[in-house]
Parts: sequence; structure tokens; C-alpha cells
Amino acid sequence: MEEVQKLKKEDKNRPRKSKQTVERVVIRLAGDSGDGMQLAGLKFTSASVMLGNDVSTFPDYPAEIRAPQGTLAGVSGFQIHFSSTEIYTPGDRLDTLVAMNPAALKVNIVDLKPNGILICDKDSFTPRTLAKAGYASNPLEDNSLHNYRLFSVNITKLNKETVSKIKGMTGKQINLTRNFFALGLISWLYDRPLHTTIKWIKSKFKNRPNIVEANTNTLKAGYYFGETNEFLAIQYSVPKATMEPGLYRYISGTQALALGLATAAHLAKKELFFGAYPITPASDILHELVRLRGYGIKTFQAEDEIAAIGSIIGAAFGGSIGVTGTSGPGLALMSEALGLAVITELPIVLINVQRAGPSTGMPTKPEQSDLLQVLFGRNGESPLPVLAPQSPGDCFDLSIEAVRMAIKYMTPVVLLSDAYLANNIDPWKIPNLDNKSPIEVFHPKKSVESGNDRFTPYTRNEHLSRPYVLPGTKGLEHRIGGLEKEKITGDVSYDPLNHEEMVNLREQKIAGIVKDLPLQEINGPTEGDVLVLSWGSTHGAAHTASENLRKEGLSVANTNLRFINPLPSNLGDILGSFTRILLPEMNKGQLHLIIQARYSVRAKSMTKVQGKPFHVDEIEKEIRKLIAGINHD
Amino acid sequence: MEEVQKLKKEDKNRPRKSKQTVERVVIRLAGDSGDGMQLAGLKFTSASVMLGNDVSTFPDYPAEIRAPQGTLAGVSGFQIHFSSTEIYTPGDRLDTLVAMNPAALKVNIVDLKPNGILICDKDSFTPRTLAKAGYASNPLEDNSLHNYRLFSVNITKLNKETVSKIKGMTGKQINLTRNFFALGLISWLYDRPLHTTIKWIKSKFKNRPNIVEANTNTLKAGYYFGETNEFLAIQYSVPKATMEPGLYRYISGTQALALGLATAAHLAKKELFFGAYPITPASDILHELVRLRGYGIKTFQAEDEIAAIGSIIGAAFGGSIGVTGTSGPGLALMSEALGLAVITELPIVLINVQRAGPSTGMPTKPEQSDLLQVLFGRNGESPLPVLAPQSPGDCFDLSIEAVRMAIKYMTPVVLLSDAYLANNIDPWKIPNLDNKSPIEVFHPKKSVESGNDRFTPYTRNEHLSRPYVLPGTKGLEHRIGGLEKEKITGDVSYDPLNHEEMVNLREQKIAGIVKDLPLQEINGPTEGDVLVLSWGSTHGAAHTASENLRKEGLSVANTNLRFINPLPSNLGDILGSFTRILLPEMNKGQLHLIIQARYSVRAKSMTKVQGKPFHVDEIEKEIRKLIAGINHD
Amino acid sequence: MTNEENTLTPSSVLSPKDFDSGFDVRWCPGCGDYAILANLKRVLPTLGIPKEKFVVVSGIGCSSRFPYYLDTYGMHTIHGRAPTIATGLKCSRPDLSVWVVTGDGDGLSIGGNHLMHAIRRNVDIKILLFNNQIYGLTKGQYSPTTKQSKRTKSSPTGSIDYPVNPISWALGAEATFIARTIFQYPDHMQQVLRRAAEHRGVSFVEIYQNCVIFNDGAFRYATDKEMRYDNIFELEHGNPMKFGRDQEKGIFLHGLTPKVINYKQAGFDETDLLHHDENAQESTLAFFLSRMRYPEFPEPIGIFRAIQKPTYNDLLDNQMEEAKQAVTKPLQEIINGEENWTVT
Amino acid sequence: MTNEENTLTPSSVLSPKDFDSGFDVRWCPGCGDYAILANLKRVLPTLGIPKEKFVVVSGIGCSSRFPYYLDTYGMHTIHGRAPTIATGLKCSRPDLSVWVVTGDGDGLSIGGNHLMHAIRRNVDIKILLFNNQIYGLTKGQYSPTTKQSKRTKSSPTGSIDYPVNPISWALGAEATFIARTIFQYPDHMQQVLRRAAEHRGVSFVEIYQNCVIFNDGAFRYATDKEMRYDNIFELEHGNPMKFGRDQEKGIFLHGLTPKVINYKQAGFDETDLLHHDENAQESTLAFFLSRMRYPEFPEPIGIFRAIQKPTYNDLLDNQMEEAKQAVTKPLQEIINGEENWTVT
Ligand SMILES: Cc1ncc(C[n+]2csc(CCOP(=O)(O)OP(=O)(O)O)c2C)c(N)n1
Ligand SMILES: Cc1ncc(C[n+]2csc(CCOP(=O)(O)OP(=O)(O)O)c2C)c(N)n1
Ligand code: SF4
Ligand code: SF4
Ligand SMILES: [Mg+2]
Ligand SMILES: [Mg+2]
Repeated sequence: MEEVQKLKKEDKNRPRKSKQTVERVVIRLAGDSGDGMQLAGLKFTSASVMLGNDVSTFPDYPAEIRAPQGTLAGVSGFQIHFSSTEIYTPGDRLDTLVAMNPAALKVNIVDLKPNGILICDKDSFTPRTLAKAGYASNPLEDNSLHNYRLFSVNITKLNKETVSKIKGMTGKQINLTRNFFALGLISWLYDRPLHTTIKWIKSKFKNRPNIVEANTNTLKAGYYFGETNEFLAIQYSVPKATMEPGLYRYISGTQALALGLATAAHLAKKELFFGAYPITPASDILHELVRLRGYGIKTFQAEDEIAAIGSIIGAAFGGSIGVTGTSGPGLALMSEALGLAVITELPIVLINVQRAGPSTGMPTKPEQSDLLQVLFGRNGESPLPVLAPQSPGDCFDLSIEAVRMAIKYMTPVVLLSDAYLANNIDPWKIPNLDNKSPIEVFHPKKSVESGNDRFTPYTRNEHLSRPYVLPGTKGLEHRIGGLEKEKITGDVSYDPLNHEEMVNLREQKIAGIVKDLPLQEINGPTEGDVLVLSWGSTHGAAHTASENLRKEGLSVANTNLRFINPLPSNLGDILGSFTRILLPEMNKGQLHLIIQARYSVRAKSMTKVQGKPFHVDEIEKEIRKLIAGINHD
Repeated sequence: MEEVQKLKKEDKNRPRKSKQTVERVVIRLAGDSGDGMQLAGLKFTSASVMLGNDVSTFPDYPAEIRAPQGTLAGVSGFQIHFSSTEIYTPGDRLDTLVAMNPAALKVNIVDLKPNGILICDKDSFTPRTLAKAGYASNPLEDNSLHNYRLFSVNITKLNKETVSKIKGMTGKQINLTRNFFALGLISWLYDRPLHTTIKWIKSKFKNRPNIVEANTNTLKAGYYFGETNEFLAIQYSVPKATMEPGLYRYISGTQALALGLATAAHLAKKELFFGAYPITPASDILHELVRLRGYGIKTFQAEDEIAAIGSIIGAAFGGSIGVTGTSGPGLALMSEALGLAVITELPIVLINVQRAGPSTGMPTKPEQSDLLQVLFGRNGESPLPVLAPQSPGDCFDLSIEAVRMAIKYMTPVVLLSDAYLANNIDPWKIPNLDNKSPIEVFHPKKSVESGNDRFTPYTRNEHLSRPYVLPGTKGLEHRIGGLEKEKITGDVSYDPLNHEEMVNLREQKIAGIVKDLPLQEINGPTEGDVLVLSWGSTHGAAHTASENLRKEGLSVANTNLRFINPLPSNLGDILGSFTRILLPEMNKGQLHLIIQARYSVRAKSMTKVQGKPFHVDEIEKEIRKLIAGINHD
Repeated sequence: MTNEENTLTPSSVLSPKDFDSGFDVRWCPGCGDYAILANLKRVLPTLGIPKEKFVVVSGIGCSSRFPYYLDTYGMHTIHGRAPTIATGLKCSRPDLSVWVVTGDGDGLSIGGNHLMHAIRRNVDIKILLFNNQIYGLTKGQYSPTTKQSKRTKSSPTGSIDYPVNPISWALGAEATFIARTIFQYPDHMQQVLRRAAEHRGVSFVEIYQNCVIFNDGAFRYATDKEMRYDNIFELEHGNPMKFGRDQEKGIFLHGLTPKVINYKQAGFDETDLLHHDENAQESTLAFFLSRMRYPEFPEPIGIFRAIQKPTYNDLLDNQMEEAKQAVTKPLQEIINGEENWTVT
Repeated sequence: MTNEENTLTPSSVLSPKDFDSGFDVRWCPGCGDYAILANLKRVLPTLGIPKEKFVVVSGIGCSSRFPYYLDTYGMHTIHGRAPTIATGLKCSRPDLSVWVVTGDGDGLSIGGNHLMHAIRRNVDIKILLFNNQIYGLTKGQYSPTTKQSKRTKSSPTGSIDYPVNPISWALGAEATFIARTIFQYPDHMQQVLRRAAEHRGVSFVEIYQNCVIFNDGAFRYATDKEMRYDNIFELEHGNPMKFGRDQEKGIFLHGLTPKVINYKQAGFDETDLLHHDENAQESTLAFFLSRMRYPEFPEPIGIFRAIQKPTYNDLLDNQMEEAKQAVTKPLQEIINGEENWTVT
């Protein structure tokens, strides 16, 4: 406290600081998983958003629940990209890194730009912690960080001084407020106001005044320290972005999915039955939905993934909206039952939050390598629609569309998210429910005309969908099941031509969904040198890269697939209008295989299988190469 | 008996019969599933084979265990194609149909050639049985069969007369011998000797002399009836085929797989652990193998397919040859564990006997629709080799190769058979075990030099395979598992670049198998108008069709893929040498998708999804169309 | 999700015939499944439940073809998974009467886990396990209930698997209603099925069934007119346990093991015999009874256990109701979130 | 498949340290798993089995990370499937000592069926179920053993699932060796683990384990110095069942239910108490004991049941041996088949 007090007193002779306006900034707060970096990151994000910046964030938790303190495995990070222009990714390289201990430094320093700002908690670089992180000498002192603008701050000490005198603060509690000191410091550095955070602290700890006081004081102390200390000479500010007018919040992919499903239930005027088995990174969907039970969402934690999908097939048969959420290994287990949903033509939605495989792989890391599993991972010919949201907000929209499609076409629908989308936090323009068209559901009742005619559960409507009759409907009793069925009556049939016709009907039904899809849109010129074709969460990096290079005058466009089966009807034309197609994917070329098989264009596959999303500059580099190639042709 | 006696007596004034030699014949014996048609068919086959014909057969059981007698669902058939030239399929249309009851007639008549021979058991066409089969009037009498050469024979009555006086024959037993009467009759028709059958009867029923007498007598009675009755004017004979010299037997795909696996165990000098869960049409592999336990095959009936594959992964870790057999729905359940075998790089073989899907589909019917599931039905990037035998005999060869490949490359291998191959019975030139090269297995022991160095279970050899160390080996203790592993030590690793490298290594390892594959061979000219590209069991029809048309002078060749992943290195060149590629598959174009994705040629997909193999003439027709198309170009 | 306009049919007018789906039944002639079908057809119309409220869910196996033959709603699903589908259905539609038909392979081999969890949760579904101690549909491999040493297609020299005892197993899974009946005991079966239907919570009924083709006579000791008296006894709530042609033999409790004594000869009284208490809160008595197996002991049939516990679906609906009561804001406000801002 | 040259190491030279894999242990500080690891490390070297003969197979979960921390052969497999892999391994390599480490989620939720069948078959594997009544690795959802009403991530208003009792359940699955121990009882645990290792056949050991992060204190009643005397008692073969700070309370058999009486006060003798018989052929006593749960009763720990039955792997090897004995022809002749012909 003394030091802070001293600084405050010296207010008049505060060091002269200059202010600088920048377009966009990427920072990362990193520390031990017990250090509260996620919280500090979220609060910084809130403040940025309130300032009117466009924001994109990415939290990066350790794989272990509680890795031993101070180890590399225990490092937790939160990255924030905030900007005065529209942005689509949490950013490639860091302008600023805050490292609360040696392990955090070691893990994260690779991503800091040369000459980037590096703020370290000097006090936590002790021989013990350095050894734990595998440092032979103290990097804060051995000049190994000379490529960066290093600021070694006594965060621990300053924080302690600030809060230790507050009544009732234990040593453990004191340490837990370090993150707010750091937050205060970078809030000054990037000219963020503190009031949103202070408001939050007050409401969060409303019954624990000493904690409120401690957090508030150290937050301010950090801020003042930034303002008054000698090292940080420049304060940066990032102006408001011009965003579409409206009400905004920030949202992660997982939250958006949950809210989208609740909205789908609302729009369909139906109960949604969510049956799932916990698996990283999909479990949070269950955690979100169980809190939305009041909005007609029934959640069921099943004994495994097979039971999860079984339960939603049962619920769908009963007339609820059946939804499950899982990740790769769980999806593999659901394969057989998904086939049952295909042949019984029951509407369910399966959300697959992709993570790095094969097998258990790297469970917390994103990958896009379940695409072919989703398309083909079932016995027999069993086509189903596949949708892939491109941003957290799009998770909301597509989860609604998935439900709509499932019911309209009486089919299981798969929504492919990934670990990156799930955790990525973006500002989101909040939709008005009144503007959403209702999801129409028709459950036939026995009509008087039908008289004693036997009900035929496999007659199809103009969309090739069969009637959605609910058990309990008098006079329409019928049986469905996994054996091939006669095309009208639904009776078991081994007739060869009937089987072929049913296989074709199921295929055509799914192919026919194309009529409902929006035409694929291009960002940039509609023809030219290079088209970047992305899908799902790769959108952000692909879009930014193409936009960046277009600004440089290169002939580059990009288009992102949100509907992968069926593919939009105009995709072939679009692909044909560019000299080169670049197809970046977080896998070994799975969409590439489909595109090569379906269209005669030859596309360049670009793959990254590192459990990390693409960087914008990686894609830019590939585009440049392709353009150079064209020029050499 | 009287009637038979009478006929015998009249021997001298026997009707004059002419003899006619034909190149090949297709017959089918059909009756109720209790009528013993399978047995009669097998015995006819034996006799044909002994005569030196090339033979191909196909049994067709009802889906139900015991469908109600006399119903369409209960019809059982056995088709035999026997020839004086080489043949590859059980034949398209029938020269002769034997129908033991109205239901058998109704189900099978569609396949009889116009003017084909139709032998019916007149006695079994009663009002009751006709009604059961859904006949309004008796087809034997209402002239509806005028397109065929109909012979209504009192089989039931003649049989009864022959055997009823034999001591101790119950009514039920008497009826059970009808099949031998019918067998005798067609044995005469096609000039087959009875002695192989009589020998078989004697040994089979050696403790029941009355049954031996009954079956033998009625067999002979049928034969004499053919010889002496007035209707059958022509006796056909099919001369010996010229086949490669050697010792032959006939064999079904299932038998060949079982023997192949036993041979693999023998060649590897290892115990083979077969863990499986019963499923049609794969259960018979278990039934065959359990009888080969004396030859080092340990069988384990698991509680489900997940346990089945789990057990063989465990056995493979322990050093046994781990093999399982299943069909589509079971394969779907094995997806997750198959991924574990991929990432742990343990050698197992999974035999998938494909049946019509999706879901339970038509469990007894063949289809080739699990190809994409096998290639892609796992989470993450998890490549593995896929082999597809082209004939029953090839099941023997490829099951050995699958084991060899699994061990050499430390990888799970999938063998794709189907319900048709499994039951199809062909003559097979018996291989001499002494000519088979041994399967080499190397299990490292701790060497003295390695001293205290830590053992690194993921170092790779020149084939990119990791060492196959057995638990129990002192000093090489190590752990494997489903998490991504560091490329040398095998420790759990979340390192981004290591993951990418491991994904690539696993991919390259499988791709590298190509160097061991035989070059793809072409039947017919090496370039020309049309190449028929088939895979697995479609070989027979494709081969025959291409050969037939070549005989007509058309520029047609065919090639059959037995190795689907990796694809043979020269396949691209082969495809490029023909104007048109025809790709017939019993699915909706699954290999077609792969070929289109991998090669720039455009192939014509030809699909049949009827739970039935292709007919030769169907493929011929498509080839002709393609050639006509070329000529119009 | 209820269709109230449909619930008004007076059930009194229903007859077994109304439950005839008109499908050709495809079991082997003589199969024990026919009797079970016939008995269930008798019971269903008497339950006071409209026909359209019944749903029969099955897995795969000969037994699992059952739904096709009943004119109710039905689903012939995939191997072993019927309990999961029934659970989802019942939880989403508590107004329906949901039945699961499964076999010893479907229910206890591949499907054991789901059955266990449905039972443990006390979901209000009626589970009928047709136990023929064999895999019928796949043509005769041994199942988890097949007697050891039995020669089957997959065990030509005798099975080495120890069988599981379905009743003990279901008790280990905490079933609230457990019963056993036999395909050739029509009255007994109907009575058991009716009680199963009336139980609120999970009902687990093991039905001995004869597979004439692959395991004929497996239950002859229990169905043969001469043998059954000595090998089977009926559990009756509150009554002493006795059996024999003249009901002369009784079950005594000897510490924690059963003892069979000809109690009349030995001069005991009925009151000395072990009395059945199907409502015993603890499952030890039921477990004790489940251990009595032929040939060492006569086998009990009837209701081993019937206790009341709130059903999973009721508890779930209570929580849903509470959650709905606790709602203070419309969905739009939830979507708006706690922290939001306006861009103008 | 044996490596005889490797079996000669004198096991006496082994120490817990030899079983240290050198990996960084990645459990949360304070996690109950550490204690189990430490105890197993003490027991393994004392079994007279060479280190290289041990294989530890696990599924997925915090507990399932176990194999990484032991320098034996090991396999960290997929969720719930460890028993299948262990079964295949043991059957193919009976010379190995195969251990399964699993959690309440891994073993009883997704993996319940495999566990049941491995137990039923009496495969000679040692199953350690770390029961922390929660899903640890996925960050705190309720598991099949979580107490009803518990608030967890997936049950914020309380879980409605009825928990399963692992010991009752394992008895329903016919386990030949069943025991329970507690992470904070090192001596007891070592004793139980040793007995489990020595049992020939399947060993099922439930280990109460504290998850400090998501279910802290779940077993406080059993570990707290003040509370444990009243809530826990140790089963000892042949001995009376008593507990309490002064061993003053005893268990009496009251029909088929337990009764707790301060027998000293009441003037009873030790011999009046229920005595434990772990070798009781029938499982009713063990079942009876498994029903005693806190808070109604003190909970028994130790060995509930230990009986001898031929193991699955032995039976399988016997059949293999018989089959080999019965072989009369070389494989070539089998391949040649019964009916063959020569083309010249
Ligand atoms: C995933 C899967 N595995 C295996 C099968 C094959 N299969 C069908 S029924 C059955 C066993 C049936 O036994 P049970 O449940 O006892 O029925 P039963 O026929 O005896 O009535 C098996 C193994 C299948 N249909 N699906
Ligand atoms: C197929 C599959 N489904 C789900 C998961 C996610 N998962 C991993 S561990 C686990 C539960 C672990 O609980 P438990 O076995 O009790 O272990 P603990 O962490 O408590 O020791 C789950 C649901 C997975 N890895 N694989
Ligand atoms: S095989 Fe057995 S169980 Fe199946 S229908 Fe026939 S008799 Fe019944
Ligand atoms: S989450 Fe619980 S069980 Fe897992 S390591 Fe941490 S304390 Fe142990
Ligand atoms: Mg059965
Ligand atoms: Mg747990």
C-alpha cells in the first residue's frame, strides 16, 4: 500500500505520458489456472465492449482440472482482440502479454509480437517457480527477452500492500486479488474505464464487503500504478467501432447454442428434450440448458452417448424436439442409433463440438476432423443434413435452423461446432424473437374421411417427408423400426426394388433441402484470382485474410460454407469463377475430398492440425503463394 | 411305389430321350425352408464339381428363423451355376427352376428364363398352400406359366410311395426325403452321377439305416423317374471345364475367411484371438473358428461389439493376432475403439461382412454400403488400410494379407466382405501351406546396449511402424493410450506441432503400404473405350460382362480393386487410359466418391441397392450404353 | 404434449382383438413367444388405458419383433437400446403407457447397461424380458443366461460363461418391481403383467420362454405337468412359501439361507414357514428368493418385490414445474443477457 | 505367449520406488487418488510377481490416468471399455497380472455392462473402482453413485437419479471377490489390495475416494476421526460385527434385516452378534451387508465375499487344450476339406 500511496501523492509530478490511438489490439492475460485470468479477461472484454469496440476473445484452459501450481500444464490464458473496425478472430499475435508467473511466460511468449509489451509479475519469478517452469535462469534478468518491451512489475507485492490491511483478508484471499491489480494496470494501458468492473464486483460479492473493497482497491491501484509509474510511457486507445445499430451482448458459441435451442422450442411451441452425456468440450451445453428448464427445456443426463441419442429418439417419437450434444468419441458411439433415426425418419438434432482426434486425442483443443464421420460414419446409405455455424452468434441462428429442418424434413440433423467456436466470445447483436418466423409442426389426427383405411406412416408430402404422428393419437396406431420398410405402409419389406426406392427417397429428401438454403454468398469480387473456401469456424481467419489482401489490391474473395450437406446450389458456379480455390481446414482435407468429388474444379487444400485455429497471416501467405503461382503460369 | 415300380418295369419301352451338351447352366432349387433345399443344392454342387465343372452357387435363406410353412417369407432357395468354362458368378437367370410349393414358385419364377424348365411338385399345390402363397387360381393349371416348359410332377406322392414302406419311417420323416427325390430328378436332367450323394447319405446317417435307405431309394426313384417319364425329353450335359490343374474343393467366403485366419496364425506362429458378437451375416465366422480352436484359434463371444473389439485390442497388446468379425451395425458400434487401435498403433483385423442398411435394414441381404463408414467412420484423422476380397477363395488370401499388414504396419486393418461373398460357394484351388511365406513378427527385448535409456515406444522403423513390445518383457515397461502422444517417447503430449506431425506420420504410414501392394492388373486391353472398375464381390459380374462384350469385339476391359486404402499406385494411369470408366457398386456410389476425389478422370457410377448382386447383363447393358455414347461424341 | 381429445375412449369396449395388428406373425411354429403375445393381448384391454396410449418399444431379437404384432404405437429399435428410447419417450410423454420388450441377449448382453440405468432411475416403464437362454434370431448362440456347459453354435464343446441371474441382477440395479412368470402359465402371467402395468415405477418381469428351435425344453422342469410341482412355487404376498403336489413342502429361513422341509411330515405349522413380503423396503428378502434356483431349490415365481418410490419421470416433471414457476423474465430477456449495450 | 526368460527376477528386490514411472502426476493437489496410488505402489512389490508382468488398464476419467503413474505396462483406453480390453488381454496372456482402474462414471455409467460381464465371467482381473460419487475429469456432473438431491453442474437444483450401490450391483453380477476400502485408510487398503491380488478370479474393489474439487467431503462420515467409529466397521472373516469407539455396538440379524444394538449395555455376548463369513457360497450375506449404508447404518468395509470358482481364462485354456489334444490332422488337411477333387 505504501508504494501505491506514494505514487498517488506524487500525482503532480506524474511522469508525462503520451496517448496513442490504434486501430486494433490483441492482448493475452496468462497465469496459473488458479490466478483468475479468465475472469480478468472477461472483465476487460466487458469494458472494451462498453467502449464500443468490436471484440473477439478466446479463453485457453489447461487440459487438467487443477494441474500442479506453477507448472506449464497449469497455465490458463485469455486472449482479447479489440478493435475499432470489424474483426472476426481473436487475433494471431499479441501486442501485449501479461504473464503472472514463469510458466505463463514460457507457454505464451511465442505468440508475442517482436517489440510487443510484456508485463510480468516480478515477484512470482522465484527460483522455485522458475525451476517448475523449466527456466535455468531468470528471463526477466538474463536479457533473453530483449526483443520485447519488458515491464517487470511487483504485482504480488503491490497487491498485497493494497489489500492486506483490509479486515478479514486471509493470505489466500489476498493472493486471489492479484488478477484485479493486473486488470487495473492494463485497463490503464488501453484506456478502459473501471466502472463496469467495479459494478460487477459489487454485485458479485454483495454479502462480502471486505472482498468488494479488496478487489476494487487493487483494481484501482493497478490502474494508478499504470498512470504513475515510469516505465509505461504510452497509453493506447482504441476508438469505437462502427457497428450495426442495435442491442449487443457478448456470447460464446456454447451460450448461443443453448439460447438458440431455447428459442427453437419457443418458436415451435414445443418442449425440447436435451439428452446428453458429459464430454469435453460439449458438456457446457448441458450446463447451460439445465438452467433454462423454465423455458421448456427438459434435460436428461444419460448413462452414455448411446443412451443419450436413444433418449432423444424416444422423445422425438413422443413429439418433443430431441437434441443431443457431444464430441468426437461420443459421436462415434452414436453412429448406430443415428442410422435408426435416419431410417425411422424422426426429427432430432445432434450437436457435435469437434475436438482434436483421433480417439481421445487432445480433448480440449479444436479440430474440424469429424466432418467425414458425420457425413459417412454409419452403416448403409444414411444421408443427413450437416450444418456448420461460422461464429458464436451463428450458433444461435443455425441451431434454430437445425430444429426447423429436422421437423420439416423428418430427419436427424447434425450441427458441427468445435472447441474453438464453443469457447470463443464475440459481441453479438441480440435478435428480437418477434422477428423470427415460427417453426411449423403438423401432427396429423385421424380425419373423418380416412374412415377405416389403414394409416400409412410412410406416405410422403411435397418435401418427401412422412407424417409426424404422435403416440396417443387415436386411430393412427403404427409401428416403426430399423428394418427396411415398405414405401407407403411402413411395413417391414425385403422387396429389392422397394429397398432401392427407399434408399433413393431418403437421399432425395435430404438433397431436396437445397431449395430452402440461402444462396452461397461471396465476400469480395464474384470472380477473380483466388477464392478462399472455408467452413465453420475457419470463417474468421479466412475472411480477415481475404479482406486484408483485397485491401492491398489483390484479387481475392472468400466464401464460407454453413451448409455442408446439401451444398448450396450455386456453389459449383462460384467455384468455377476463380482461377484458384484455397480450402483451409483444421483437418487433413475433409471438405476438400467432398469438393473434389462433387465438382470438377481442383482446389488447393490447406491444412492445420495443431489443435489451434488458423492465423490470419498463415492464410494470407497461402493466398499470396497461389497468386504468385498464377502469375507464373 | 407302385408308380415307380411300374416305370421301372417298363424299362424296355422307356421313352426315347435325346442328349444335348450345353456350355453352362443355371438352376435353382426352391422350397419351404423346412424342405431341405440347401442340402439338395449342396449335393448337386458336389456332383457337378466332381464332374469337373466350374461351379458357383448362391444360397438364399429366408430372413426369419422359421417363417410359417408355405408362406412367401419362408421360401428358401439354392442356386447353382455350373459350366464347362470359367465362371465368376452364380448366374443371372435360371435355365431350370424346381419349385416344391406355390410360395417357392411365386418368389422365384421372375428369375426363370423364357422357355426355361420349370419343375413343380404338383401335390403341394393345394387350395390351402395356394392361398398361403396368394394365388387365386392354380398356376399349374390356369395356363399362366405358358412361357415356360412346365413339368408338374407328383413329387410328394412318388416320394411317399418310395419310402413309406421302409420300416420305422414316420409321416414327418417321409416328407423330409422329398428333397432327395427332386435331387434325383434333376441329377438325371443334367446327367450328374448319384454316387457322391449316396456316399454322403451313408456316412451322414450311418446309425440310422432306415433313413439311409429312404434317402437313397427316393434319390434313385427321382433319377429313374427322370429317365423314364414322358415329359422330360432332353437330358443335358455340361462337359468338364478346363481348370488349372491342382487339388480343388468348394468353399464359401465364410469358410475361406476362417481357414485364412487359421493359416495366418500358422504362418505367424502365433495364437489368433477372435473376439466377436453374433450378427448376421458374420456370425458364421465365429461358428467356423470355434471349431478350429485346436489350430491355435482362441474364440471369445463378447457381450457386444464394443467388447468384441476391446477384447481383441487387449489380445493384440498381449501379442496375439486380434481379429473380429461383424456387420454394419456392429461396425458402427466399434467406431470409437477402432480409433483407439489407430492411435495406439496396435495390430488388429476387423472383418466387416456388409449387409443392406441403413440401420437394421435387410440383415440377410448383401450391399457394399459400408465402404465410407470403414474409411471415415471415426472421430479425428484416423486412416487405416481397407481390403476387399473379390471371391470366396480370395477371402482366404486377403485374410492372410490383412494379418500380415496389421503386424508389419502396427495398424488396424479392415477387410470388407459382404453377405453375398460370405454365402457364395465356389470351387477353390487349394493352396499348399508350404508355399506361403511366413508372417514375420518381431517383439523387441531389452538389449544390453540400451542400458538404462528409457524405452521409447513410438520410435519408428523404415515402415514407420513402432516396436511391438509385449507386456512381460523386462525393462521395456511402457504405457500407451488414446491421448495424443509425443512422437518418440509416447508420453501424453498437447504440443501443437507434435500433434500435426503425429497425424501426418499415421497418414504416411498407411499411405506407405502402397509399396507392398501388387500393381493393379487389367483384364483385357490396357487401353480402350470402356474400363469397368469394380471392387469386392462385384468382381464376378463385372469380369463376366467385360469378357462377354470383348468376345463380341467391343473395346472393354475390367479391373477389380482388392485394395481400397491405399489404392494401388498405378490406378491413376490405368483410369487415364480409357475413354470411359464404369463403376458398378452395390451402394449409391461410395467408391465413386473416392475415385472422383482422388483422380481427375470422371467415372460413370452405376448403382444397385436392392440387396442383390449385379447381374452380368445389367452391367453389359451399361457398357453398351457408354460405348454408344462414345460413338455419338 | 398430451392429446386430451383422445383419452376419452371408454376402455371397457376394448378386447384382445382390438390389439391385433393384422401382421403375419413370423415366429417359428411352437415358439413360446406366441403365448406371451396372447396373454399380453388379454391384459392390455383391461387396464383402463386407451389403446392409443400404449407404446411398445423393443430392441432386436425374435422377442423384439413383438411390437409388430400389437396394434398399438410401437418401435422396433436397435439391439439393446430399447430402454434408452423408452426412457426418453416416457420422460417426454408421461401420459403414455410405455412397455419395453427385450430378450436375454438384447436386454442382458448388449443392453445390460441401459436396462440397469432405466431400472436404477425408476423410470415408469414396463420391461418384459423374454428369457429363452439363447440367441434365437441369430440362430442359436449362448446368451448371458445360458446354463454353463451348454453346447450351442458358438460353444460346440459347452459354454464356459457363468450365467447371470436376471432377478438378482435387477435387484442389484435397485428395481422397485420385480417378477417372474412362465410362458405356459397363462393365468399367472396375466396376473403378473397386470400388476406390472399397475406398478408406478419401473417394472421388471422375467418371462421364461421356450425357444423350440435352439433351446427346446430349457424350462421343462418348470412346465412339465409332473415336474412343476416340485420345482416351482408361487410367491404370494403375506403368505407362507410352500410347494409340492400337496403343498407339503415349505421354505424355512436358516440364518440367511433357505431350507426346504416337508413341513407337514416334520410336524411344522404353516406359520413357521417363511412368509412372503413383496413390500419389504429392503431388497434382501427378494435377493434371498432370487438365489433359489433349480435343481437345488424350487424356483419362486410371481412378484419378488413391489415397493413405492417416486418415479424418475415424476421427479423430472416436478423439477420442470419448479423451474417454470421460478421464471421471472420472458425468454427475450434471457437472450438479452445480464450485460448488454446499445450501438446507435 | 509367455516370456519365460523374463519371469525370473526375484521379486524381493522390488520396492515402491521401482513402480514410479517418473511422470508428473496431474491430479489436483489434495485429490484422493494420490493415496490410492501410494498404497498400490506399496502392495505391488510384495506380491512376488515380476514388475514386467503387471498391466494396468484404465478407461477415461481422473482416476483412469492412473496407469501413467506406475512403471508397469499400461493402457489408458477409452471411456468405459477397460474391462473389455483387460478381458482380451488376460485371456490371451494368462501369465500377466491384469488390473483395471476405473471410476464411478467410467465403470458404472458408460461401462456398467462390460464391468458386469467381466465380473459374471469371473475373468481373473483385479478391478479397482475409485468411487468419488462425481465425474471429476469433466468437471463435476453427478454420477451413478452420486447421492440423490446433490447439486452438481448438471443438476443445479439437485440430482433426481437414484444412486446405484456398487457392492449390491457387483453381487447381482455374481462377483467372486468383493471388497470396499477407503482412500484414507492406508493399512486397510493395502490389506484389501493384497487380498484382491491374491484372489484367483475377478476381484471387485470399491475404493471411496475424495474429489476435493467437485465433491469434497463426500466421505467425511467415514474418514473424520470423530465420526468414523460410528459410521464404519471392518469385516473380518469368522469374527463378530461390531463397531463404535469402544467396539460397543454390534450387528444382529433380525430375520433378513440388520439391527444395531449396544450389545455390551444390553448384556449380550460377542457370540450373539452376526459373524462374518466371506466364504459363504451364496451371496445373500454379502448382499445383506451391502445394504447397510450411512446414515441409517454403519457401513461395512473390507472383504464382503471371497469364493472360489474356476476362472474364465482357465476354463478357456482348458477348452483350448482339449481342442489341441483332439487335433488329428495338420492344418493343410483341414484346408483340403472333406470333399475335394483333383484337376489334371
Ligand atoms: C448391433 C447389433 N449386434 C448384433 C446384432 C445381431 N443380433 C440380433 S438379435 C441378437 C440376439 C438376440 O437374442 P435375444 O435378445 O435373446 O432374443 P431372442 O431372439 O432369443 O428372442 C443378436 C446378437 C444386431 N442386430 N445388432
Ligand atoms: C465416449 C466418451 N464419452 C464421454 C467422455 C467424457 N468423460 C471423460 S471422463 C468422464 C467421467 C469420469 O468420471 P469417473 O469415471 O467417475 O472418473 P473421475 O474423473 O471421477 O475419476 C466423462 C464423462 C469421454 N472421454 N468419452
Ligand atoms: S428361433 Fe426360437 S425364439 Fe426365435 S422364433 Fe424360433 S422358436 Fe421362437
Ligand atoms: S477433479 Fe477431483 S478427482 Fe479429478 S484430480 Fe481433481 S480432485 Fe481428483
Ligand atoms: Mg433369447
Ligand atoms: Mg468419479
